[in-house]
Amino acid sequence: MALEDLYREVILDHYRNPRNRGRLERPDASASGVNPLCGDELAIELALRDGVVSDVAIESQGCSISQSSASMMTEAIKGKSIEEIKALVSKFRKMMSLDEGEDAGFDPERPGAVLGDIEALQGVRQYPVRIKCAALAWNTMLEALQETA
Amino acid sequence: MALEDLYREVILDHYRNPRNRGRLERPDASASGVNPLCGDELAIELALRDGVVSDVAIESQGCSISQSSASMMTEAIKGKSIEEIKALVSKFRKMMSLDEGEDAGFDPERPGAVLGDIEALQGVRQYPVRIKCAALAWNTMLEALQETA
Amino acid sequence: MNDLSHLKADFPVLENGVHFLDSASSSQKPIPVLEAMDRFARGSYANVHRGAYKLSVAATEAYEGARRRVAEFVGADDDREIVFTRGATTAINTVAFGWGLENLEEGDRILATEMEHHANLVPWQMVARRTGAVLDHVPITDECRLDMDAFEKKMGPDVKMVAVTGMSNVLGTIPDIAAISRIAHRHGARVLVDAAQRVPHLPVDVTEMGADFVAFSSHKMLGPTGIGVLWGRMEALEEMEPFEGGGEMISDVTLHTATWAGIPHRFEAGTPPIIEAVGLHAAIDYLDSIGMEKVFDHDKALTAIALERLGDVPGLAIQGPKDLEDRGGVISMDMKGIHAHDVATILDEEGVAVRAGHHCAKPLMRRLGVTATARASFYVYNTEADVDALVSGLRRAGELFGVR
Amino acid sequence: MNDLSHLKADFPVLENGVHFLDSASSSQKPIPVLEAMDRFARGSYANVHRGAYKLSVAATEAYEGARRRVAEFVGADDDREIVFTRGATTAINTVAFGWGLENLEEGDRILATEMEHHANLVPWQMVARRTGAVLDHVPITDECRLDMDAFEKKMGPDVKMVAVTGMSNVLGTIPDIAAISRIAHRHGARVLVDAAQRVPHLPVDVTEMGADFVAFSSHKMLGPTGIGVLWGRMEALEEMEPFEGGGEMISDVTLHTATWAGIPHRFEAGTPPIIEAVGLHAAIDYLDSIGMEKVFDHDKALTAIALERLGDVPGLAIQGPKDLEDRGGVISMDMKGIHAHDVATILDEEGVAVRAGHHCAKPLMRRLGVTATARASFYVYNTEADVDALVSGLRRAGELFGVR
Ligand SMILES: Cc1ncc(COP(=O)(O)O)c(C=O)c1O
Ligand SMILES: Cc1ncc(COP(=O)(O)O)c(C=O)c1O
Repeated sequence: MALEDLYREVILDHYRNPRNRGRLERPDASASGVNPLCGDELAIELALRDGVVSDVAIESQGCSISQSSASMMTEAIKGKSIEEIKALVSKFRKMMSLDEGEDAGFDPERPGAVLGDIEALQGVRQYPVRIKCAALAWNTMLEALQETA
Repeated sequence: MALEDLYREVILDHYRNPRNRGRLERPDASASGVNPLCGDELAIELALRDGVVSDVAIESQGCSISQSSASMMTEAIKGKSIEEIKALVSKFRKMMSLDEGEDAGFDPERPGAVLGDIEALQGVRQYPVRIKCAALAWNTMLEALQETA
Repeated sequence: MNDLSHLKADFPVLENGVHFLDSASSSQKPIPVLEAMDRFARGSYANVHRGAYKLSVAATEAYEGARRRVAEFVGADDDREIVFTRGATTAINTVAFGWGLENLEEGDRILATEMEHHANLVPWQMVARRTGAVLDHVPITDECRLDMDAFEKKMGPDVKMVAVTGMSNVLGTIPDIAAISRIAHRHGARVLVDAAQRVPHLPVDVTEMGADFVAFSSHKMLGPTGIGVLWGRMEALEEMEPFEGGGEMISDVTLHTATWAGIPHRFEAGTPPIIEAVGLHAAIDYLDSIGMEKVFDHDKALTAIALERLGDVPGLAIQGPKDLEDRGGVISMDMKGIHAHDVATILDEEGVAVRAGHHCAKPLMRRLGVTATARASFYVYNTEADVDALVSGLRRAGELFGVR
Repeated sequence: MNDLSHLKADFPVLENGVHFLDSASSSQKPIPVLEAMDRFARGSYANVHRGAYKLSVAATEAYEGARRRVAEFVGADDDREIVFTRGATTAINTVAFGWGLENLEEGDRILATEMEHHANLVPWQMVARRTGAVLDHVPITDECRLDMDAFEKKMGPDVKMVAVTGMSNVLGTIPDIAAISRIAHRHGARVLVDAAQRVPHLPVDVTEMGADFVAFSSHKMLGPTGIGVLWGRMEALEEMEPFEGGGEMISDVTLHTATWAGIPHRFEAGTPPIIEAVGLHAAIDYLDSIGMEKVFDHDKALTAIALERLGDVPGLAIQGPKDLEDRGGVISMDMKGIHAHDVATILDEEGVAVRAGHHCAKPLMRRLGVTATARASFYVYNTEADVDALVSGLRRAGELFGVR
């Protein structure tokens, strides 16, 4: 696989200019996670209104994959209900081959149709050790949501 | 090597009828030893008069080699001075290849000329693990003598 | 008897005709195991869990693949319940110190048996001394079986750990672990099985056995030295602190504190036996290709023949059960008027390799009233010819020593 | 540079062209090592120290022969000072628990350094917690050397153990162990050297080094996994209790008590890594046939070339000494704007295997102000071509990420 396929421009962009960095003033939920193998660290804070994620902030350090995945995720979940977010996570996990089952309709002909920019992370699948980097933000976010349940 | 060379009749005789078994009434020196690998155990008591071993007694359990070696040793050291016994030990150790250096004059043509019956133990040299069996009594006896020094 | 004689060709050591009857001490290694290790070392070796590059990913996959294979082989519910150790001894020490120091205190009792190997005795003595717990022992019957009545009587709420052999390396006796576990659990105790002799020879399903910890070694089951296994029920592993500290077992470390990685990695400090894990994987494949039922049947068939023919050897007494019930292919022998070491030396000269001594079970030896036995043990590569050589060697020993 | 390029053919893994620059994590194994193990396993394998028969005598001789070879290789006065362990990690734990629990108490200090691997940190944290001793740390200078002034100031009569790396696995820094030992001994402290990176790469003479304990692993010095070494000065070993209990380490056992066997066997509970000892023996023969001076010179020559060429790579900073003084062939790199994992992935795609991460030295990482580095390390099979591939791979990474 070409490295350009792994390090797509959109990934590098989110890595260099991560969205929704920092902390919230009054978070309704939070969690932090580490990837012990590579030392990536991530803390997430969520604000919820009427069952919808109204705001999100992330502090983290790690590689381009974990950082960009976190950044894209924040954009994807903002304004979404918990149910919608869970559906999103499920599609993400299928895309990364973390879960089995019928595929979620990813189509090379129509890139971005299912998960938008996040689909740029598909290249990570070829790098089993890096999948954990991509998944860190998502797993930590789920943990934070659990808190609210 | 023929097994008959290892298990000479004299060895079996000392094994079946060990000399100087038991305990002394008033020992001047004693020691006990084990061979942790095979579990052979041996306790020795010595009576000394004017620097000469006047009596010796052994309690032990173990294989034919350790038992017969102990039995023959008791016969060899009785009536001998500590100096003489040390010379004996040194010859024994050379015979068993436990010490290097010029050989002690063992001659297949004149069996028994140097150490008497004890030379029957020469066959043990072919069995490195069994050398420790043969040496147990001698080492323990040296330890007991040390006590008197 | 299942004819396994075709297997012999896989064991080059046996080519020179030695009758190898010391598998209870350590087994020989078949060519497929040696080749698997060699191939791995030549083709895809790297350290594991540090996979920034393909070789390391492949090595990690091989190592974790071995873990999955072991889990499947012993019927573990979850791969994470498999901890790789240096051997059965380290596996038991890991529990004794890792679980024992955390969960035992003055007034508690640890219950072992009279027929334990030193590996399942000395660590508990050490831990008893450190914690103030008391080490107690279930006796064996005169038929060399575990005394189950005595066991039930000795159980009580103060017993926190039952440490029992899965099969005696001296007697061949196979205790009923499922029954022991039921009784122990009823009293709230944890059960550790020293399965060093059991996993190589019997079909083992840890879930059916019902114990909490099971320890065994690769080198007794056709695999390489340098690796062994601790299986632990997840909830039991969770009660355990790491036995060793180091790399790969932490989640975070500062100059003064450390937090542990998940199970099982927190129990695997440092670089693990990677090539050895690949060898163990191959050994399990080899055993499974025979089938563990067949392995056990084969051991038993040889034991039956041996028990019968040994009965005719003058002066020979067998230490251990004299029938085939709940017994494996380990036969301890005592010859009137000949010390076990002499027996072994004579057998060796006749091309028969047996072990002589206390077999790391001195308390059991004292109980049996002997200081040493000569022990023959069977495995897949043994045949009736080995039994015959044993019997005729013993006769020769008797003749040399004039035993009638 | 010594031309060692002819050695490459002994390492089949390298045949497919990979530029393997992760030997600090674990080295590849040359064919003579693999063949020695295979030959032993096929020809004379048996358990050791139980030698009632010829195979076992041969195996014991092979195992004890490996012990003698290791003793000679590191300049030990006495074979008995060599204890075989599972690896450097277990060797250090053996001292931390075996020596530490016996000899440390409240009010005592253990002095480590800021650049220790977790293996020489976490066990001391665990032992400090158990004994009430305090763990303290010698800082490093901004040039990434051990701060010897600070070390002298931190020494005092309450320091009972100095635990120091023989060579940093992150920085390549080689502390002056002889000087450290002199100072420590003047204050009555024992010195343990984590020589996991030192013994494979430098000539080591434990007598000259003057420390009390030296720990290292076989798998980093061309040998197999599953075995390592603890050298201990006899009088230091005598202060130590066994870390593990089991077979082969006792003199006598009753149901309630045990007395220990002699040194070193009391520290080697259970069946040891026998086949692995034979492999380690062969690895030492291999290294000695090159000559350890040459091995070190070769590492240094490649390091010199690398330090020079890496200086031209845009955005690249080196964590560690920038000259060749007291430094081995380990280079930690930090690239502006690219995380170490991305660097490693890109290098891997270019056929260059380096490790990325905290290298089991998180406290050092914090001190350096980084979370991870990409680390290249050299060994006998590396050549200038590997350095070139590294440099061009790093340039490619810079281009991909737009680093200028
Ligand atoms: C400096 C240092 N110490 C200790 C270790 C631990 O060695 P092992 O994992 O072989 O036990 C390593 C290797 O990772 C190391 O580099
Ligand atoms: C019953 C039993 N337990 C434990 C052990 C110890 O196993 P290892 O020496 O492989 O650690 C053995 C083997 O000697 C054994 O027979």
